[in-house]
Amino acid sequence: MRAPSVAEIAAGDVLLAVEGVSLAFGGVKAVSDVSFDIRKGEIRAIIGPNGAGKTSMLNVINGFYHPQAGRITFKGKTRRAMRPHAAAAGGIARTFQNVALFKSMTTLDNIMAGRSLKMHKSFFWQIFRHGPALSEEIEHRKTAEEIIDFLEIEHIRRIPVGKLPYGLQKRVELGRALAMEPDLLLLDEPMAGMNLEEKEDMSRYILSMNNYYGTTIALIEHDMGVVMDLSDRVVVLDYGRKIADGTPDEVKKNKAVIDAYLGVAH
Amino acid sequence: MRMKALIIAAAIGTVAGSAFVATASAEDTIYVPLFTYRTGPFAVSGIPIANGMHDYLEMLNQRDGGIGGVKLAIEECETGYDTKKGVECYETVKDKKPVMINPYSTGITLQIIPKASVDKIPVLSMAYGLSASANGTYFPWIFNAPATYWDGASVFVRYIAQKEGGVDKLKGKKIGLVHLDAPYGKEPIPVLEALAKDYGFELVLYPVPAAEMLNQSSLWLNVRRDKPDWIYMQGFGAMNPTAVKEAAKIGYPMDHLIGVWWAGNEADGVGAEGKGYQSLSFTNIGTNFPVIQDIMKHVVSKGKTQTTKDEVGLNFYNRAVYNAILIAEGIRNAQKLTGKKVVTGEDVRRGLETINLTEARLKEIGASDFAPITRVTCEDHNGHNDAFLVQWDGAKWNKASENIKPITDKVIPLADAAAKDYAEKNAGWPKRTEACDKSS
Amino acid sequence: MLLYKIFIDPFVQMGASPDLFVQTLWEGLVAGVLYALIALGFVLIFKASGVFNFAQGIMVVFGALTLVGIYEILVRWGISQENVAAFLALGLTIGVMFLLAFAVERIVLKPLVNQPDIILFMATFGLTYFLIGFGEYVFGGSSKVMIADQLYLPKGFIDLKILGGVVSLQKIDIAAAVIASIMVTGLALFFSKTRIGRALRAVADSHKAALSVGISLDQIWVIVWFASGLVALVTGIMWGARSEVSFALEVIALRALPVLILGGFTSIPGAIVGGLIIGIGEKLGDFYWGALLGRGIESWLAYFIALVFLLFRPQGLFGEKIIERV
Amino acid sequence: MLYREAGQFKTNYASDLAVFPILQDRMGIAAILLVAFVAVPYFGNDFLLQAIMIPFLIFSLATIGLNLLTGYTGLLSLGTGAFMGVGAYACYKLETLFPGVNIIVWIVTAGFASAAVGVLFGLPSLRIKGFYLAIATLAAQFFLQWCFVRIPWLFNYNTSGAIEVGTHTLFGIPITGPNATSTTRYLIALSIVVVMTWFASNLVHGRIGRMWMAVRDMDIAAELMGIRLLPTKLLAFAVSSFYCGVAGAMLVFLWYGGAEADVFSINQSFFILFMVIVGGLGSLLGSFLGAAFIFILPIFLRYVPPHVGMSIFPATVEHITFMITGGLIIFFLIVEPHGLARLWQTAKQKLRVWPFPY
Repeated sequence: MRAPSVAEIAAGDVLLAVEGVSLAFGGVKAVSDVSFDIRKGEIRAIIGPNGAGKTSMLNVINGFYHPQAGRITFKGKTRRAMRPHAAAAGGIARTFQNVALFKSMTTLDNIMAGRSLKMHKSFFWQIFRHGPALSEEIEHRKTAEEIIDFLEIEHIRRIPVGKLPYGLQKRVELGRALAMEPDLLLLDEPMAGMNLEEKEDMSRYILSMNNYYGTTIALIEHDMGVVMDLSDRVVVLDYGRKIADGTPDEVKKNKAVIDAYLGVAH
Repeated sequence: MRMKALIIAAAIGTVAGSAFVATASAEDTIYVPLFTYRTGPFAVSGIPIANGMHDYLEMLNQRDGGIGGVKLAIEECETGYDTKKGVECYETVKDKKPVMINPYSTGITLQIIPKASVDKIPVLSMAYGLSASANGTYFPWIFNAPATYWDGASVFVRYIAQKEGGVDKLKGKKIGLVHLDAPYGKEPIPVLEALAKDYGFELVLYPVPAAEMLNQSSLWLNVRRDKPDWIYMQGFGAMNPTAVKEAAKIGYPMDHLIGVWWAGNEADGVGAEGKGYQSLSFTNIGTNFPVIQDIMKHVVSKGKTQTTKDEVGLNFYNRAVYNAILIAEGIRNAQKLTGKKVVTGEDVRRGLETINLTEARLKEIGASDFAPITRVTCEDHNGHNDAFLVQWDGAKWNKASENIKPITDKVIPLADAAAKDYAEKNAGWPKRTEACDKSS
Repeated sequence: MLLYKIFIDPFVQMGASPDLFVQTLWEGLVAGVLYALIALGFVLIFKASGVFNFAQGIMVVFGALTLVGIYEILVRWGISQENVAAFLALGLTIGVMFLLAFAVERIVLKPLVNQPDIILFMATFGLTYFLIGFGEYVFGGSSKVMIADQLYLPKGFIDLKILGGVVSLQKIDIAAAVIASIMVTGLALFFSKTRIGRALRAVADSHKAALSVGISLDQIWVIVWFASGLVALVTGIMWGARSEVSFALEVIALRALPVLILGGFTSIPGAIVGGLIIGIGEKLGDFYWGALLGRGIESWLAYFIALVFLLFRPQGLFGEKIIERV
Repeated sequence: MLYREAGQFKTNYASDLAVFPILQDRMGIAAILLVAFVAVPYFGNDFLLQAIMIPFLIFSLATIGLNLLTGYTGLLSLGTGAFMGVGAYACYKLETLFPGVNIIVWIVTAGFASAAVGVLFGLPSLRIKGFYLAIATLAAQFFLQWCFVRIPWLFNYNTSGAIEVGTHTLFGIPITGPNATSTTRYLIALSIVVVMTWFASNLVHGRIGRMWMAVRDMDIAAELMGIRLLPTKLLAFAVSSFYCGVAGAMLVFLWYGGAEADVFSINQSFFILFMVIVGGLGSLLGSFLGAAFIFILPIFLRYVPPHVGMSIFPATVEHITFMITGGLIIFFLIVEPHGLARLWQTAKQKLRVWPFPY
């Protein structure tokens, strides 16, 4: 499968749409009246200065926060708010700004944990670890090993991820999200704190995922170069409001965006 | 650092591991283990008890060279009043051929009762343990002389009947039972319920959860509201002084609060506040008895014990001395019955079954007017003896009543029924096969 | 009928004998003050070092035991003036509590710094074990009578003839309430007005911030452990005077845990208010509703009050609302 | 040089998935099982079996139970003693209501009663976390203990208020009660513990174990990955309580032979928690090591002084035992906060590369 072209995306199916979403904590407004959509097969970037409400937006999409207003339509189904389990079961996977791995578990176990939703053999078989439970385990282990191969992390398979350097942790986290075989992958600053070489690796993985698995990706990133290279469309948030939406080139030229980034008073 | 720790741990393990090679006890002694609790939350009761038992037996060793010329090997095993450690103690002493076990905890006694007949070791739970085990037909290996908790409760009822001017005066009275909310504390309930039905008094229960022993204020507010005419207290350890203090606080007439014999520690009187509080007893207080004088002379003043001089003669100390007299008497009888010097647990079971502490016999051992006349038979392992009251005068206990008989025509049938019930509920409870000896 | 017993009868009783109701309230209040004191010891340490100090209960026993033990030794050495001996013993006990705080910081906390909470929690279990053995070894296992008279603590009671009956207030309880409030005020002033106190609050927020105030973490820990040792000592004296000084007191300290749930682990006012709610709640509950359940419900009532409360406010009475972030 | 894994290659996933992939480890386990099933009962005396091995096995099982909850799922519980009690009383009731069924069946079935109660008291875990949850479990502890004393139906209205174990047989051999030899009871306990440890090992190495650990390490991430928190936590409560319940039933039926409610007090809960933490959170091996350390060490300490010829007063020994146990808990936490199991791992790692330092 190949990633669709810009034209194809523009004409393509909407995978997820948020409409008029507002979210506040106490009196603090994190997101106000934001609408945008994510189309099947695209790489969608969400950018904006610190505190713009980007992460909150992702949290709304996968149901961790419940917005006070707005609607979310995912795979044709419209909801007031997503629920974490429904989001995960529907195929939304996610990585986190400050790596949220299961630190004391090994790389392999982290990735296998990502397949929990796809494993169904009952408790009864689990306690024996034979028959169906074992063959299920082996089957999913194969998938996990494919992901490990893809991300080139064979050497750290058995190491508790808490002991890994940051860059590798980010990669394992990506692997864990990938293990869910998501339809929509949310990446929260996948390249934060990485050096150039690591960033290039990560960009390569993201593009390959999009190309070979056809995964739709929404990512938050501060590195503008990366964003402009990778993404098909960009939405820009500032102080919880949407200030621009379009292709990288369109956004780059947008006055409001330039102001927001340069800190010009409104 | 880590390796060092491993090495240290390994070293400790090796030293300790070698400790498991059993040390055989010498053949020419009689091994008497004493389960004691000088530690833990109940140590306040446990220390004088441990001292009293130890000192009398030690006195026999010092004065007479043991019993029948055989030295007693006295060994304490610390239970901390904890059933777990009690079971461990039992297993530790079992292989050393003890002539009897004194568990000194109702919880531990309950664990050991079924084992006694299998391991052929008699159990002497002096005035504690399972009331039903007074029945020698069902429990040939268990002894709980001189009285059961049921006897105690019935003595209490008889005493208040005296004070009120007759049994018929109890009708319509309200009688409270303040008890530890545990099997020990609940022991007197069945007999008091039966007596309440017969005599027409109302029984009100005031349970004290074990964790709330020091926190009884709402319970005593209940007492203040209910205004029971008399209160019987089946308490233990820190529960008693707290209860006495709270009773004083609500202005309850102290001489109407009467504790079981284990609620008669000196600490339970709590100084001046507890003045008037009474407790049951069957042994006398003070040092003015030949047997206590002998202990002073041969043991305490020679420093062969942990006991200090002013601890001798206290209520629990003297009661423990009586306990030790029963131990010695059992061994002595066993020697007489078998003609052997070094007796076994099986012999001592027979010895205990023929205990007959008459007035004359008590005089011989210097315990006249100190300990109750006690007679154990094959059928009756208890004696259902008299008890009397001691009263706290603000500093010490004083004898406060004549001997009072328990209401045996109520207690004994109840005990027999309970024994039968116990045997039936425990599938495969062995029938008595042990022969019966004539008492000497 | 049952509904009547649950919803009507207790209130009828309250109205019928208001003196008993007031008395029950008072008993609850006094118990609550003492619970609050124990909880305060927990809070001090938790606030400053994040350690859930399970040894707080045994510190109560240990403090009281040390006081009486030292007093007995002093008397044996021939200090005939009982009051002198008692206050000398009090001074020495405070010294012992300081040494204990110092030793705990050096031997237990320092090597375990930055370990997960549960490890530190466990270490205080070790401390509990050690103090039980040590206390019994040095002072013997038998219970002791608190030297209340020698410390000039009042005894006897005041009978208030009000509400058509008698409400009896023990002077020692009044003293406990007064001393407890003095201590709480003192601690509050200490934390808000002094430099060390401010540093301590800074530690609660961030360890680095405390360093910038110029006070080392070690010192702070010694100070809070010492402070909660003092609180423990006072609690031990008060409760010891009400019943007796023995290791059975340790169990009472567990009652501070539901208080902590109610008040939050880091809030001093929370500990006080929580203590009073638990104290009064359980006394009223046991007195008016206990008979319905066969009595003795005091052992778990407090935990249930706290549990129910927690379901509605998981962060405690005074805790801040937790916003989870990822 | 003996402990080498070089040359052991796995050719399929099944063998790589084995719990003990290294040959020497498998041999070690086989040797331990051989010693436990053959040598210990053959050479051990009553004291070793009755006072050390049987309780050690029972406490190990309870420790595994609590470890599944606290170590693997990260939910701190102080109600272990009460959950053990539920198992014990359930077993007692089942045994007296249906005396015809073999007692081993009831010992295991009693776990289900405990599991049900565990789930009930696990419900608050959705909203309550950390130490708050620990204190909430104290409510279970005190409430259940109160029930054991206050509901006479539970102890069949025995006047003693305690539960007593009669004689039960398996193939005509007594396995409970006073007539059962300690060897028989030991072998029964050992069999149950071995099987249940194997089950536990299977669970924690599979999907369910990963879900538990995921919830423990980062519950938010787990939730966003589609792991439902409440069912996962409740499952942990259920399985954990099941293990504790079986351990409690074994405690009464295979060790004590009778019990009063006090046996299942808060101290029992703390005791098991010590074992979990000293042994190592999230380690089955650690559960055994912790149980050995906390239960057997004081017994060792008590028997050392008389053995080396010191005559110390038993009460003093007890005091010193307390101090040493407390001191060692702190010492081990400082040396290795992850427990004895990690210490063992470290030693094994050293052995693997021996004689070279790395």
